[in-house]
Amino acid sequence: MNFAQLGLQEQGVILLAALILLSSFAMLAQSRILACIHAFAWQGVLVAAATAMIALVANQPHLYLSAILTFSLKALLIPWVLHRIVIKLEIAHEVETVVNPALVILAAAALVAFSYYIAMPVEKLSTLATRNTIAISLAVVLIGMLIMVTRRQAITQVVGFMSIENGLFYTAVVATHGMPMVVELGVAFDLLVATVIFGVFFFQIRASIDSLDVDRLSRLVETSEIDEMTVEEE
Amino acid sequence: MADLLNLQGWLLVLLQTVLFVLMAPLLTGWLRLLKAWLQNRSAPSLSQPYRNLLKLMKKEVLVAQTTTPLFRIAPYVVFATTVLTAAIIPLLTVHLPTAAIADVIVLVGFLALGRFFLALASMDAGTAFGGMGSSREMTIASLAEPAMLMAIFTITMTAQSTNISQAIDFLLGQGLVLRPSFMFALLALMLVAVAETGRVPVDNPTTHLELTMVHEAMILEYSGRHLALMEWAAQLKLMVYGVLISNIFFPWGLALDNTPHNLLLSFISLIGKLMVLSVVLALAETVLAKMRLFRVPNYLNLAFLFALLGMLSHVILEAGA
Amino acid sequence: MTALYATMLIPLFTTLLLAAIPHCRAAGWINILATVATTVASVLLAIKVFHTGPLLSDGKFFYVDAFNVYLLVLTAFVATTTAIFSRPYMSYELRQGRVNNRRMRLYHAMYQGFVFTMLLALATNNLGILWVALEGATLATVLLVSLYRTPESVEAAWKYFILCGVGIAQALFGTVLLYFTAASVLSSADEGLLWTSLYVISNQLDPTVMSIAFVFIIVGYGTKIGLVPLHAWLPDAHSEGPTPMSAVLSGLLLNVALYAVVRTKMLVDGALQNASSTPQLAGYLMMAFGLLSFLVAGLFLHRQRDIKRLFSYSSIEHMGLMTFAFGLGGPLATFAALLHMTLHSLVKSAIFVTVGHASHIAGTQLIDKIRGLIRTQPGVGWGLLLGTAAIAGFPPFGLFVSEFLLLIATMQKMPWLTLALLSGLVIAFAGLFRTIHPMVYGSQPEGQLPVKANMLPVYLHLLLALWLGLAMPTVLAQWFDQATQLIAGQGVLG
Amino acid sequence: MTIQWIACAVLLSLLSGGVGLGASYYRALLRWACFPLLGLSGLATVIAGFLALLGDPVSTQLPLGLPWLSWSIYVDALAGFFLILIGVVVFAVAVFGPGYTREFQHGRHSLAALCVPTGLFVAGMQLVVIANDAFMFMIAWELMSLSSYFLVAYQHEQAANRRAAFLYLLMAHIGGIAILLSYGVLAAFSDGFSFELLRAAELPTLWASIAFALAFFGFGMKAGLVPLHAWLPEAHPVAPSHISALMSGVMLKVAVYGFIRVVFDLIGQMQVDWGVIVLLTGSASALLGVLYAMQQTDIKRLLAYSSIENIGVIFMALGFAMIFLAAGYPKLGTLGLIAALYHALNHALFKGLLFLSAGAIIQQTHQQSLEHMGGLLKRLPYTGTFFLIGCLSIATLPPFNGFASEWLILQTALQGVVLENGLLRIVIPVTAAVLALTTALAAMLFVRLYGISFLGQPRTRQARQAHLPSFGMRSAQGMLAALCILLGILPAVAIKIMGAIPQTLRGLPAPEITGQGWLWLTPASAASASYSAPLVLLGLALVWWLSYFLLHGRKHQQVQRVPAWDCGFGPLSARMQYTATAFAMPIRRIFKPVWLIDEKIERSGDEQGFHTSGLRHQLQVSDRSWKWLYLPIGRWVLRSARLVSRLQSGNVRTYLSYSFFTLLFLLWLIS
Repeated sequence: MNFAQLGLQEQGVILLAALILLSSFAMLAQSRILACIHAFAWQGVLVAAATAMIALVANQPHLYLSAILTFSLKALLIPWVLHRIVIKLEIAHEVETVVNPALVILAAAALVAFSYYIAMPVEKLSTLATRNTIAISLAVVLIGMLIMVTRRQAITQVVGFMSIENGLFYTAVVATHGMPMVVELGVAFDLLVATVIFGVFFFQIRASIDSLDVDRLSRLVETSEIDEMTVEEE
Repeated sequence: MADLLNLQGWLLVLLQTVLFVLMAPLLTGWLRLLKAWLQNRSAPSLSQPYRNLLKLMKKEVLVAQTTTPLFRIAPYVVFATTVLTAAIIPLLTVHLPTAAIADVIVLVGFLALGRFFLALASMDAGTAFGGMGSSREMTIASLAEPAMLMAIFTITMTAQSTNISQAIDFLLGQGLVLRPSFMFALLALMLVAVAETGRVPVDNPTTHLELTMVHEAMILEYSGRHLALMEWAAQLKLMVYGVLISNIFFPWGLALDNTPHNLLLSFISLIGKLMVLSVVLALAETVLAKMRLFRVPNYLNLAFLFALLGMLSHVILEAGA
Repeated sequence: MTALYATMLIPLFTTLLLAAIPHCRAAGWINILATVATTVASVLLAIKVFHTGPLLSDGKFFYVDAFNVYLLVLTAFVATTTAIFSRPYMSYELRQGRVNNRRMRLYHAMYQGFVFTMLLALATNNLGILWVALEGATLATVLLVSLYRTPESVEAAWKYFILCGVGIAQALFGTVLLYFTAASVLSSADEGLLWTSLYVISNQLDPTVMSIAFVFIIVGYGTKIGLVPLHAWLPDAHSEGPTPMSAVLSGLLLNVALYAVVRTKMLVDGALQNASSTPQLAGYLMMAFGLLSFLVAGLFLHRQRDIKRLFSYSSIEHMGLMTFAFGLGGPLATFAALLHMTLHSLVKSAIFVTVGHASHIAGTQLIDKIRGLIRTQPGVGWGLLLGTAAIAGFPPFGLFVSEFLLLIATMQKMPWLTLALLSGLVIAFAGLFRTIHPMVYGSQPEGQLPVKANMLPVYLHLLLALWLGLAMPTVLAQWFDQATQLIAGQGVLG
Repeated sequence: MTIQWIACAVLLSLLSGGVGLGASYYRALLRWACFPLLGLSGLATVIAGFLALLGDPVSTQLPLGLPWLSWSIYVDALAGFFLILIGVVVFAVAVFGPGYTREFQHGRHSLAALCVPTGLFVAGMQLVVIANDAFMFMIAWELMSLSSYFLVAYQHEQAANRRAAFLYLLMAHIGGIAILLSYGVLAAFSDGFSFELLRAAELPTLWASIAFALAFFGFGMKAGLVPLHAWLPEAHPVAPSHISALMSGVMLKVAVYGFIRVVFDLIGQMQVDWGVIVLLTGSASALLGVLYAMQQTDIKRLLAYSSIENIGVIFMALGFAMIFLAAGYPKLGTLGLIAALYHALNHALFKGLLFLSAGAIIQQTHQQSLEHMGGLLKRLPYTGTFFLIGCLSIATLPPFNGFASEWLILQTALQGVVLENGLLRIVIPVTAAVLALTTALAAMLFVRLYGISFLGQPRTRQARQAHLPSFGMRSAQGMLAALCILLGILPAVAIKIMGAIPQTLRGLPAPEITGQGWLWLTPASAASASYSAPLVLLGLALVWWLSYFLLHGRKHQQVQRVPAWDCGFGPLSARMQYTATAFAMPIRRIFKPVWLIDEKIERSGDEQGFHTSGLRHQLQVSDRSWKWLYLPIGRWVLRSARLVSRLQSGNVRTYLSYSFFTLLFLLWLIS
């Protein structure tokens, strides 16, 4: 079932999958926040396009609706909100030095290999044409998590979180041609509320430690010494 | 239990106990006589202890102000326990009805009861000597007890009974048998006897040097008839140990049936054995000097070692299991 | 069906009502009334389910069986008693100036919203909706954690949001995989997420994919349960938020997350029964997580300086014990786990209420500064002491019964594990009591005055725990037994 | 009939607890309601005990507990015996209580916190003894521990009391769980929890040993056997005295009951090496208990350590019994068991008496240390005499009850010669020698206790002005003292009544200790050993009267009271007497390595040492088990806790990485 015999649309779907993976890598290595948000916006667009393409290939009408919903939410609304917050907090020009980016990229590549290894039994089972993109969707999710672990800025962490949501949505579309509509709506609604709350939090964090560096949030810690005055046993 | 009822048995017990109690001062007198000879000085007469006791009984009794009634009860309890101990040890005849009332362990219990009251009474006067005496006495006694019990263990293991008259009856029946366990038990019991009755290596009965005395420190406050009872009880205790050692380890000569002829014969053999024993004790007392208090534990550990060896040799060599 | 819809709609309606009206003095009372109504509705629902068996709503949207109905009643009841406690507590906070009117309005709205999401998560039949409801619960409480706007509470809220967000995302991935395997087996795709239909065909599902799905779900919802090493957010969130919120969070939200994991475990067990090499994979995973949390949390107890953090670690420890029990499987262990879940909610919320009062008396949450509670206010002092004895599993209280059954079940199945349980129990007990002891006993520090405290909920909960400990009513036992039959295949009473 | 009595006893004690709730408001409630109810409960328990001991076992079900595991009760001869033991001491404490707690009434202490736990504590003990399934046993057991914890923490102002209470509860908890696991092992091989099913289960020898080890660990810890005893001398002195009497006298015996029930009754088989372990631990506890007691100056700590010694002696007797049962000599096994039970009863009586008297002393002199007492016999004559009887009994001296049970234990040891295993024939005499050493040291201990506190000159003002305790307190002590004497004089009668016990423990043969009628004690056979307590007493009285009459016959002059001999250098002061520390100095030097001793002597005066103006001697004797067992474990737990707390580093990204790596690890694991 090599790539050549696939119809033009299937080839389009797989091309889009590769592009989504590329956008994840872009977000990972980006040092400037604004560029990061733009990469995220691009990823939203690509996911929406992929959903539309799959809807066309597997002729699932309700997928078009999801594609539009995703495009409006993840390509336009959320990036716009984040963009406005960044401008208002005047941190657009701050550069976040990613700790040795080469190592992070390598780790991401390893993650892709690992997710392919994990997704192999899943792909054997799927009968859908788009089955071999499941590994890519799992990779996007794992890279999203990697972004959250390695980046220090609160906003880039939120972008990572959103990219995980993108990955999840993309998995749903690829694996099962989308979830039942009521679940789709629920997920979308939760995502929207989450973004609003993130916005609120940015201002609260800014107010409390007047910076968005996550590592500065380390007041609740337990390495304080307790005196040994009371003897006790196991 | 059956032979308890006949009157003749009880008469015999009464006779034997009275004899036992009356002979005790004589034994002490004989011992002082021997020591005087060994130290080549002229000895007081044999009846001197009796005269001392009679004198004390007639003298006026003085009691310390701080003392409680316990101080005046103690002499009677000490004397009574010692006399009762004498009652259950077969002096002349083996079949003694009272021997069934209490066995060897109860005998040790009686001595412990006497010592308990003596120690308490000595602390009653509220002087330093009483405290010092009772503390030392109780320490020595507690170290001597395991050795004594181990020796008793060895004897009962061979005789399969803790009842003294049964044990002696069994040993008499065996005739002359050289047992290593008995040899060790004898040594252990002699060392313990010396420690318990407060003879020289452990404590000097005749001294009045406050810092060294143990037994004397306890009866320092007594006078008159109370002192007489205490002295008499001490002498009786020495006699009890003497008779115990002689009758268990050298039982020959004890009367098996209560005919007057055999009783006389056993009385004579008893006198002989006691005299030999007191010679040994007198020699030991003149040769050895009193030890420092904190060397007494090593002395009693030696006694315990002997008793332990006795028990081990019995289990390994004689029982043969 | 009306009882079911009533239980669902009352909290939703109150959330909207409280959100809509500007701050009014009666918000506390409305809150209590709503929760009382919900409790009544849930009790009616429970009676109905108890007599007629599992209830499937038309359109298969809601599914209520013996397992989740008792959780529904428990959630409603604990929410009510905490609401009763929260009214005077929050008004005291308002007088202290730590919250303003606007935040009180947010607090009451979010409180009811939180109750609604939990009830929805419990009652729904669709695993997707279950995920949405749990995400909703997180959103509702994250704002409450940062209610006081202190740097610590903001930090705690942020960590809570990020960690739970990631956790929930992983759970969503698991649910998607679940849906994927179901869609390939089921005829009509939209039934793929309904738990009832999945349960019926669970043995036809593909084992390998199901085990991958279960890994994602247990790591995802495990973060919500607070299993070590995913627990890091829990102590911060529970100690920084207002006490009623910590009580409800500790008492109920953790149970709902565990409920979700157990629902999935039932499916995975069905799938792995005959096919894969290790049929007990789900059970072993849960036991490993449970034991790890139980031991590590027990050790954490020795190092605490803040009293609410102490009891949040105790929650992690107990959740670990429950996960271990559910993982062990078998009727006795499951019955013990269900009983433990109920009693833990009752006693833990009672303790948090007492802790709230204690921190008001001493003016601080630092353990070193709270002293002589029994002398200052016997009600609070004895409440805290008895509560701690109950949570440590001392007999007259019910938790001993569940620990007794669990220890016996472990001894029968895996004897060498009992040693780990034993040392865990003892280390936890030592840590808990070592810190409580100086606080409760000792003479009254000067200037410490008793505070107006409503100890009714505390003694009500402790009495219930005592009653369950001494003489378990047969009705409740049959209730648990039906649930055990559901989960573990065969009941204990039978 | 027994069931009604025991039910009424338990209800009465619960009622006394319930009534106690109101005690802090109506102060008189304590005197006129709580303690009388407790006394009635004690009486009912004694009656139930006798009925159970003499009649045949009865059992019933209770509506409490889980539906499929409801509480069931089974009162057989063993339970009856322990019920009597509990009832007698509870009754004595109830009579003693009102007088003693008068000082608490007007103090700041809340009386409810005293009454409620006491009621629960007594009810807990009664329920433990009659429990017939593991579930009820465990609930009653831990109820007993929890309520006694509240009593230990009653005077919680001092930090030391709080620490002792915490230590007590922790050790009780560990013991409780060990017992629970032991039942778990038994339950694993049977299909239920009730004792009948547990008896029916036949365990493989390995699991039987594990069950035994757990039971011995759990019950031994509660009874205070040596390695795990450190909590007992901390907790018992801290509780109010009448509660310490209950805890020391009765609670330790309930632990012995538990041990006998599990090992002799539930675990079918018996192995020789179990017996040897119990014997060795018992002798170690006995010796170390008395040696540690010797160095104590606090009167209640001294009595607590002496409880450890007596519990050690009881476990030695149980060890002998187990060895004989395992080696196939059931008759000697029952002899050992009866000796152990009889010593348990005796210890409950005289330890209860000693603690109550100590309570009376402390109430009158407000002093706990021996160094501040002295000459109390003149001020407190009744307490003095009863305390003397207590000391004589516990020092195991002939006419008293301590000696009767000690004599039986030594006779059991002496029968050891019958065993064919050579090694045992050596170990048993050696342990008997250790027992003899312990007895002698106990005698010295109680000479010191009685001599320093009651005799000589009063050392402090309070000791001088002590006055008589209330009538209730004196009568309680008198009752217990009379019982001590009675059981000492008529042991054969008591043992005949106890004859039915071995029959209920897996059909052991009845002992023929009282073969020769009520007068004689003949353990193995009439020839081998016999002891007649009544005749011994008769003999003593006879000789005493005879010597008294002879000496006083003639002229009866008045005894003069003169100052004691002071070597001529001036009036004797109280400070010249031997102190408790001095009295124990020889033993401290001989058995030096047993304790952790740090002794400091500061000499103030000129440097060359010619003229010393003052000497200050400071001695601190502490328990070695703290350094070897308790502190290392405590440090290990704290170190691991510090290690684990590094997990909570406070950085969000590290938390995220935990979750991330867990996910990757699990995925890798299952693929």
